[in-house]
This record gives sequence, C-alpha cells and structure tokens, in this order.
Amino acid sequence: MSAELAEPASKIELPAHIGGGGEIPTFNITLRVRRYNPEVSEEAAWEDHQLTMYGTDRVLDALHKIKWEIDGSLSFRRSCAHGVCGSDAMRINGRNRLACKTLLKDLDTSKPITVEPIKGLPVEKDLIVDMEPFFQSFREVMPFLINKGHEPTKERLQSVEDRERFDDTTKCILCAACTSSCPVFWTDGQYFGPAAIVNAHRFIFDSRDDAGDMRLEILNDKEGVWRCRTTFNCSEACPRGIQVTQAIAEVKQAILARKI
Amino acid sequence: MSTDIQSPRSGKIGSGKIAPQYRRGTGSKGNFEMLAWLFMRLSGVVLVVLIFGHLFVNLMVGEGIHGIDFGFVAGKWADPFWQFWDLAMLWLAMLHGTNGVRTIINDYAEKDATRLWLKVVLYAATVVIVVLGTLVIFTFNPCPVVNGVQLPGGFCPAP
Amino acid sequence: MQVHKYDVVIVGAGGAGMRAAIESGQRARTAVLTKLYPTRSHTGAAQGGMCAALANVEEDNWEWHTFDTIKGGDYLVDQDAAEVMAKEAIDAVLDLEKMGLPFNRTPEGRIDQRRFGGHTRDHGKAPVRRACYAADRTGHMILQTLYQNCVKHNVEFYNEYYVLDLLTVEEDAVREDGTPYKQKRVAGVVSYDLASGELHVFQAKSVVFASGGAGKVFKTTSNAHTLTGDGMGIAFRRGIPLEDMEFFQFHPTGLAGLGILLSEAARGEGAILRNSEGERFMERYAPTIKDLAPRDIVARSMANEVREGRGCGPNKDYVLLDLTHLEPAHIDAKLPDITEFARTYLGVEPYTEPVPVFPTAHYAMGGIPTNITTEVLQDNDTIVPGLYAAGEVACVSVHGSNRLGTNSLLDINVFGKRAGIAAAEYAKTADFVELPEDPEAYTLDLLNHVRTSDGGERVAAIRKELQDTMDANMQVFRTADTLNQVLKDIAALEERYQRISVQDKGKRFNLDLLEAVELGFLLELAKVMTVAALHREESRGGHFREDFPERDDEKFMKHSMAYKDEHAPADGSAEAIAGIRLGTKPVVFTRYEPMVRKY
Amino acid sequence: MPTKPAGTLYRGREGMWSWVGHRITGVVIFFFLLVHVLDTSLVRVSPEAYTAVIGAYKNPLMALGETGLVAAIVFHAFNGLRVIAIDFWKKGAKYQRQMLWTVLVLWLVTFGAFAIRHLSLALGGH
Ligand SMILES: Cc1cc2nc3c(=O)[nH]c(=O)nc-3n(C[C@H](O)[C@H](O)[C@H](O)COP(=O)(O)OP(=O)(O)OC[C@H]3O[C@@H](n4cnc5c(N)ncnc54)[C@H](O)[C@@H]3O)c2cc1C
Ligand code: HEM
Ligand code: SF4
Ligand code: F3S
Ligand code: FES
Repeated sequence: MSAELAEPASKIELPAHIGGGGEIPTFNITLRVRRYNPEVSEEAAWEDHQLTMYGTDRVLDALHKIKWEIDGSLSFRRSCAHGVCGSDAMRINGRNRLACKTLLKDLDTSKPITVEPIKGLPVEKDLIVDMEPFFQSFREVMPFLINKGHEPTKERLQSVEDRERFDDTTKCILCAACTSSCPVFWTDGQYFGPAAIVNAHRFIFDSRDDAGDMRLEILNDKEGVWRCRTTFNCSEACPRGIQVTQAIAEVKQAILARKI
Repeated sequence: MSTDIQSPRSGKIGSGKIAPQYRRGTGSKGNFEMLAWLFMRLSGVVLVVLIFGHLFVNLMVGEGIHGIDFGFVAGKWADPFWQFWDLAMLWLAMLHGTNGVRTIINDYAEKDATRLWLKVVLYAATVVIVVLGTLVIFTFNPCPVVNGVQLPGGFCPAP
Repeated sequence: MQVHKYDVVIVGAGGAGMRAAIESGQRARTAVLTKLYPTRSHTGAAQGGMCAALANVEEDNWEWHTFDTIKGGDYLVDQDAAEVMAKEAIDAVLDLEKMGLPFNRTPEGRIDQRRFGGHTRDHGKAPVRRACYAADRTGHMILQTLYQNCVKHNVEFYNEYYVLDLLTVEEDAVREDGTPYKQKRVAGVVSYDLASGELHVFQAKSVVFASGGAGKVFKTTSNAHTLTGDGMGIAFRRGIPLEDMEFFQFHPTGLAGLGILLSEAARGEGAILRNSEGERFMERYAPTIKDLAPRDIVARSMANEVREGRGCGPNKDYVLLDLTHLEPAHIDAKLPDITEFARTYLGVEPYTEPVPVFPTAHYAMGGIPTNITTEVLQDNDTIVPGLYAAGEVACVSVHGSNRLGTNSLLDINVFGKRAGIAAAEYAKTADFVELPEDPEAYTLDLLNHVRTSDGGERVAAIRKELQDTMDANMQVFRTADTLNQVLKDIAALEERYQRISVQDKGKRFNLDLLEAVELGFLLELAKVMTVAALHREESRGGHFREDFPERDDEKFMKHSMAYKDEHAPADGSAEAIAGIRLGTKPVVFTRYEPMVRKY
Repeated sequence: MPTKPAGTLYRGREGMWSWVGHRITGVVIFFFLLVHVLDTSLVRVSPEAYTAVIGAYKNPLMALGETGLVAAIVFHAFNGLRVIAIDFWKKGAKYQRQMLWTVLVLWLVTFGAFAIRHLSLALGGH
C-alpha cells in the first residue's frame, strides 16, 4: 500500500488558463460510410455525408448525427460511448478503432473520413458484423478459472507480482478489433485469432489456475498460435493498449518450453 | 403457427444462414505445426550463414558473376567442404521454402480441393528438386570426358 | 412467431443477470435474454470497487457497513435488506475471487481494499478501507468473470434479443383478511430478435428481471446509450408498481460536458475538488470527511459552487478534480483508465492539470419493488409468484434515497445470486402458467404502430428535448415549479411521440425501430420520476427540493410507490397525476433510528 | 455471400508491411531456387549446356534481375532474423519497429555494396 498522503492545501493559486479557455471550435467533415443492407441490395456502397461537428466529438457522434438527423436506417452497435464495452469496433480511415474513442479532431478532416465494418467477419448490415465466430474462438480456449485444489474458506492468496504477471491481458473487452485486423484471420477465418489467445494468456499465467496445460494444448493446434506471423496489426488496433503480440509470443514460448 | 425451438441462436439469422462454418476440428494431434514453426526459425538462422557465404563467394569474390562457369562450379565441388555446404543449403532452403509456401497455400487457397492440389504440386516439385540437386552434388564428376576429350580444369588429375 | 420453453428466463446479462444465471443454470433449464452481447452490459463500466467488510487491511465489520448504507441512504433504506447485503457481501466478494476475479492484492497476497465515499469505521468515526477493487476496472473484471463462468457452465444466451413485454395473467384471489384481489402470475416474456426482426415468445415458470438502469432520461449521464429503463417500463405497463423513482443519483465527478465518469476511487485515492478560486470547498460542506462525503452531498456542493459563481471555464459551469499532488506512479497503478479518459476526451493531463468535472446522472435508486428474496411485489405486501428482479432495475431497497459508492456492484452480486437461486427453486415445484391467447399481440401492435406511424416527428429530437428538460429541471436542485415544467414538457413530448416516424422499415437490425420503442419507456419513466419527485415535499438523499430543503420524517419516512392507472384523474392532485397513481410503503426498521445525516 | 465486401485496403503499419515484404520475397526466392537448382543441374548434363545457360545470367538484363533477387534475399534474411528476435527475445515485440528500421538500414548497406560491385562487374566490364 502507498504511504499515507499529506493533506493537500486548502487553497492554491490556479494558473489563469486552467479549465480551458475560449469556445470549442466547430468544423466540417465528410464522413464516408460503407453501407450494406441485404434487404435492399446485395451490393455494398459508399455514402458521403457532410457534417458540422464540435471539438470534442468522436466518430460515434458523427454516426449518431447521421442516424438521428439524416438517415435513421444507418445501423451500428454501440453502448457505453467511452471505450469500455467493446461494441463499436469498426474500420476508421482503414484501421480498426472504437468509434467512441476516436476524436474527429485527431483525424485528417481535410479528406473524407472512411468508416467501414471490421474485416473477416460476415457483415450483417452496414457496420454490424456477425460476432459469433469470434466468440466461438473465445469460448474454445476455456476462458475461465479452473482450479483443482480444495476451495479455501477465504480468498486464494496471490502475490502482487503474480497478480501483475497477467494484468495486461485482463483488460480485454472482446471488441474484436485485434482479431479482425489480423491478415491471417482474414484469409479463412479459421485462425483462433489474437483475442482468443489474449484471453487464454490471461488464465495460463494466472498463478491460481491449474489448466494452463490444457489451454496450451488447444493453442498448439494447426489454427493456433503458430499461425501468427507477428504482423502487429492486433497490438496497434487494441483500444485497451494490450501488448497482444507480446502475449502471443509468451504463449508460444510456454508451449515450446512445455514440449521441449 | 408456433414452433418449439430448443437451443439458442448460434450465428444464424432467420433462415438465411451467413455464418462461416467453423471447420476447426477437435484439435489436430501432435506437434507438427510447432515443429514446422521452430524449423523455420532454426533453418533461417543457419541459412543466413550459408546463403550469405554462397553469395559472397560466387558473386563478390574475384570476378563476380563473370567468374562463374563450369570450371568454377567444378572447382568448388571438388572440395568436400563446398559439397557439404551446398548440400546443406539445398536441403534447408528447400525445406524452409516449401514449408513457407505450404503456409501460404493454407492461407489463401479457399477450397479444400485447390488446397490439396497445390500442395501435391508443391511437394512433388520439392522432391524432384531436392533429389535432383542431391544427385548432382554427389555424382558430380568434375573432370568429365566428353567425346573423349578431357575438359579443362586445373584441379583435374592428369589423365 | 416462435415459442420457447424454459424453467427460468433471465432478462438482462449484466452483473445481476449473469450472477443469477450462474446459480439458476446449475439448478434448472435457464435462458438469458439480453439486448446486448453480455460483455457489453454497463456493469463493465463500473470502476471503483465493491464493498465488503473483509477487514483485510483495517478493522471493519459488516454491521458498520450496514449502518453506513442506511445512513448513506438517508434512512429510507429497508434495514433488513441492508443487513442481508452487508452480511453476504463478504461471501459475494470471495465467490468472485474463487471464480477467478483478479482483485488487486495486499503485500500478504490478500484482496486489497480502499476508501470510498460514505464508508466509515465505527458509525462515522473516520473513513475505512472497505472497497475491494481491481485497479479502476472493477466492474469490467466482474462482468468478464461472470461471463467467463457462464461460459464454463454452458449458460444459454439469446444475444440481441430485446424483451418488450412481460406476460402475466390475473387470477381472483382472497387475502387472509377476506378481501378479494387480483393475483398476478407470470407466464413468460415476449422478445424481439434484433437480427431477424422476428418475435419470440419465451414461456417460463420463473422470470428474473435484471435489465439495469434508466440513465438515458437525462442528458448528462454516465450511463450507456442502451440504459433506457426497459425493464422498469415493461413491468410498469403490466401493472407492477415502481418504488422510489424520484431518487436518482448524480455522481459528482463526470467529465464536464460529457458525463463520462471519473470514479469516486479518484477521491478515495486522495484527489480533491477545487473551485475557480483554487479552494478545496468540500472543507466547508463536510468538515469531517470532506471530499469523501456521500455523492448527493458532494454533487450538491459542486452545483452550489457553480451557482454562486465559483465555477471554472469559459462558462463557469464546472469545478475541478485535482490529482496533481499525487504521485504519477500511484495514479498509474490505481487509476489508469480514468486518467486515460481525461486525456482522450478532454485532452487534459491529470498528472499536471486538474480535470474539469460536473455532476452526471448515474444511478436509479428506485425500480421494481422486491423483498429480500428478490420476489417482485405487485403491491405493498403481495408478491407475484415466479417474478423476480435484481440489480439496478430493482428496488429492494438497500440504497434508500442515496446509494453509497461500491454498493451497487455488491447489490447485483448479492441479490443476483439470491434471484438465481430463488427463481430456480421456484421453478422446480411450480407449473407453467398457460400463455395468454395471442401472447405477442400487444408487442406486435406496439411495433406496428411505431413502424407505420408517419407523422414526421423524429425520435432523436424528442429524446433530446426530454433529456434537456430533465437536466434543467430534475437534476440536483428541484422545486415544484421546475417539476411542473417537466411534466408539461413531457405531456407535449408524449403527444409528439404519437406522431413519430422511423425511417428504417426493414426487419434486419432495425435499431431505428428500437430506439423509438426505448423512447417510449424513457418518456414513461421520466414522468414517473417527476411525479414522485413532485409529491415528495422534502429533501432527502438524492432528492433535493429547494422549496422544502429539510428532511421531513413525519410525512415522508416512507417509500413511494407509483402505479400505472389510466383512470387516475389528471387534475394535478398529488396522488394522481396523468395516469399515475401514487401510494406509499413503510420503511423497514430493525435497529437504527433515524438521525440527522451529517459528515 | 457477402462475407467480405471489398472495402479499402487495411492501413496496417510497419509490422504488416514488413510481413507482406517477407512473404513476397520468400516466394520469389523459392521460385528462383527451383530454377537455380535446375540450371545448376545442367553441370551434370554437359558443361556446354551449363556454361551456355550461365551465360544468360551474365546478360545485363539478367544482372538487374539478379540484383533484385539479392535484394529480396537480403531483406528476407535480415527481416527473418528480426522475426526470430521478436519470437525469442523478451523485448523483441517492444522494439520490433526499431528493429525493422535497423533491418532496412542493414539491407540498404549490404545491398548497396553488392549492387555497386555486381552491377559494375555485370554491366561495366568485359
Ligand atoms: C460509469 C459507472 C461506474 C460505476 N461504478 C460503480 C462502482 O464503482 N461501484 C459500484 O458498486 N457501482 C458502480 N456503478 C453502478 C453499477 O455498475 C450498476 O448499477 C450495475 O452494474 C448495474 O448492473 P445490472 O446488472 O443491474 O445492469 P447492467 O449491467 O446495466 O445490465 C443490464 C442488462 O440488461 C440487458 N437489457 C436491458 N434492457 C433489456 C431488454 N429490454 N431486453 C433484454 N435485455 C435487456 C442489457 O443487455 C444488459 O445485459 C457504476 C455505474 C456506472 C454507469
Ligand atoms: C536467408 C536466410 C533466411 C532466413 C533468416 C529466413 C527466415 C524466415 C523466417 C523466420 C520465416 C518465418 C516467418 C514467419 O513465420 O512469419 C521465413 C518464412 C519464409 N521463408 Fe525464409 N528465411 C531465409 C531464407 C529463405 C529462403 C532461401 C527461402 C526460399 C526458398 C525462404 C522462403 C520463405 C518462405 C516462402 C517463407 C514463408 C513466408 C510466410 O509465411 O509469410 N526463406 N523465413
Ligand atoms: S485484445 Fe484488445 S483488441 Fe483484442 S478484443 Fe481484447 S480489447 Fe479488443
Ligand atoms: S495481427 Fe495477427 S499475425 Fe499475429 S501479431 Fe497479431 S495475431
Ligand atoms: S460504445 Fe462501448 S466501446 Fe464504444
């Protein structure tokens, strides 16, 4: 635990600029959205919208603006609107991002901003894809604690270091930004994909878990970790900043260490 | 009007099923993919030495490519060291490359049949090349007598 | 239409729903219906922690926790429920740990605990470390861990199935004292499969509502777009009362202008609030525990600072959360996500600059009334057999008029578990109730009306106006005038709602249609909240009436119960406003007498 | 079945493009190797045939091709070592980008040295 903190001052001088000065500027953007509705046409098509947006607006706000003010049929998933639920992974300017975490002002607004569904999963409508294959892979790695010992009456003990060992991969929100950015996954959709490996990693390196060997065996599959070609798209796409490729490397090494 | 359904939806929408089929079996047995992966790295490291040495000797030393002719090759292979070098290079590079191309086929060939045929062709080519190459290196006679004429080559014993 | 049959149907796959499913799934045939993929539920957004008197780092016991909960709720808490929760809290945390939840640890390897607003040692003597946490992602870890265990136990999920109706039948029955009444019984639910646009009827012996909150009635809110109070709305339309709906919690530290939450854990770790003069103003409002006072007090203090002209920024409409005196390493270890929010969304670096914050609508204390076994009440003392509710959608009531931080994650685990067990046990002995004729007729009508209505009004516009008026008039300060204004506005909006048109006419993923349906719930709930607020002429916990600034135990030490009643006169008389009939329900006392609430 | 409606190209970064490069160079080398073993086998058939074919390699146009081949091999080799480092070195993933720049610099140096000598020999002399 941290040491007790000294009481902060009752009153301090605030620098004049604190709290942000001035009005937040507005700006114009063109949002180019990939539309697809099989009830209307089998073809997907680009659609442009000119919008006026504010300083702190995110791509999600722009999509909402279209849906709420221009065309209600535009469909996309979203819920929390601040990057913790994993609903709205999509391809923004060619890269997988969460729409609710991508500020418009951080993008090049002089060109159209392209928004399209994530790759490699079947598109169901506009930006909505079928997530079932993704969750299928997740379920296959046995993503839950398996402990063969006796249930203790109190909590199981775990040292701070042991807890730290798998901290990074506990952050996953199952948004699929990683898996759908992986060139290997795009090819045939059979590869387990980084998200499943991340969630296996979370348990393999949890000192309380006893089923690491089984998970390593699962990932030693021909569609398992060995298909990873270290392209790092996953690490760059992950909105939670998880070092995905690193986690995959650690799993590979664990399998090797076990077999050799 | 009403039908009883027992299990929840799994990747199908109404009637039009659009989920990709998960053909991933119950998990392939054995460690083939792991060994292949490991082999790629190990052979890679060795190949760096072999290939760079090969290129250096063949293309950089002396007259470079202009120096290469029958005599040059014959000269090299008269020495068991280079024989072994080239043999190792041949095998490792071919296996490494074949396995690499195998992964690529697995990645991009969509249909099982296509996949199979491409791999048959690949393996056949590999076998032919490896066997041929090996034979050439081992049965090579640096001092052939063509039409009763001894070919030049300083390293050949006097007839 | 398709009909499914299950012993237990759980509506909602947030913390409460999945905790119930884990229990129920092992005892009876269970289906979980959720409008979102389970891991998208808003439980995942919870940050700070989950309280339990584990006493891992400091002396503590569950009775102190009970007291804090009751006092925090300004004595409107049902004390039997608070006792249950505080006592079972310890097992609830240990259960989660055993399921694999990666709590932060003490150097001895035990679950670490930290301070949180309103949680004190020995009846208010000093703040105590009671909140178990996993960095500032406690809710995320709970949601993931519960989902993982649902996978482990093969729970059957129906993802993206919107429940739109509760199927009940009414039977004639007689009370013990001989008076006849209508006994409700539950037959199942009707849901809409978002992907295909088909209706599915689920016949069930037990139904558990765990559909979460209704924060979207407000504009500035920490709640997800999808928290539209569907569960409360559905129950209300089917004649189930709603309890204590006037009490809505405003969390002090939402990112200014956005509402995204910065957990109270920030203050628990030492952050403080300052006004435009750089003053730590909470020293004036709550001299003992200052910035760690309960949320209603802090939120009101902040709003007051702004009202009195000590707000910051170009419009002087927010105050500052100051973390600059904390070690960056400490911030990174304990509050990584929320500092990230400040950077991403406001471009403020919390190491060196204070963060603009303002109260944000956060939590519905009220909801579907239940007893401590989570059975839903159809009036003050009659349960609806087979119908259960847990989590934010329910009102047990452990939060009274103001919820303490970390008590909700606890609530969903303790009462979620109870609901799962109770529902499954009930289903073991009960029979299916016959489905009503044309079970889907009502829902079909509802959808058809929305789909075909062509008056040109836009759903988003109506929703925005509703949220604007709620933010302006139903927020931390309320008066009869502002509340009447809200009612007037809602009446006008409801009228416009009859003339909406949705543009998407398709079947597949028609979210346009659903937003319209959700707006119907929002309007209905906003009205219930406001009517109840108007009726409660006192100030208590999260409900502050400027025209009645004192707590009035004499008249109002009781829960409010709102019933939908088309026949209630719309003359504005307090008991019956515009189709809503109000009643009261006594508060359960066990051992704590009401005192003045001071910190 | 519109499983993959063509959208834009994925804008991957260094990691993805280096992999694309690695894959392409790998295949190129592989096919060259097939041919190279075949032509070398001609030494078994007859020295004339071999010398004739090798003569073709000395053609300036082929020289350019060979230069390209060497470029491919050198990139594939260095990047291969980078991939191995990512796999086995603890900090490999962290420094993958820096390592890629190192690979490119080494590649430039090695290939530059080779190209100058080879092209001057192939095009300039004899
Ligand atoms: C930002 C934030 C931070 C918080 N931090 C804390 C904290 O630190 N400590 C604490 O104790 N509490 C905290 N809370 C409060 C707490 O997180 C919530 O009250 C609690 O998680 C609610 O859980 P739930 O299971 O009731 O509902 P939710 O998690 O909201 O789940 C609702 C479920 O119902 C489903 N659903 C809704 N409507 C329908 C429908 N019509 N048909 C089918 N399914 C439906 C949804 O899909 C979802 O699965 C916080 C809340 C927020 C917003
Ligand atoms: C010079 C030394 C070499 C090194 C260090 C090396 C290294 C590697 C490594 C580490 C891989 C695995 C890449 C991955 O898994 O992502 C690989 C793949 C490959 N190599 Fe090599 N290699 C070398 C030479 C060769 C040669 C001579 C050939 C051709 C015969 C070749 C063809 C391939 C192919 C086709 C692949 C597959 C590419 C892919 O799957 O993307 N390599 N190489
Ligand atoms: S690892 Fe990152 S990108 Fe992948 S699913 Fe989890 S949070 Fe999303
Ligand atoms: S993008 Fe794919 S190839 Fe490996 S490093 Fe990531 S899983
Ligand atoms: S809406 Fe939840 S992650 Fe974007």
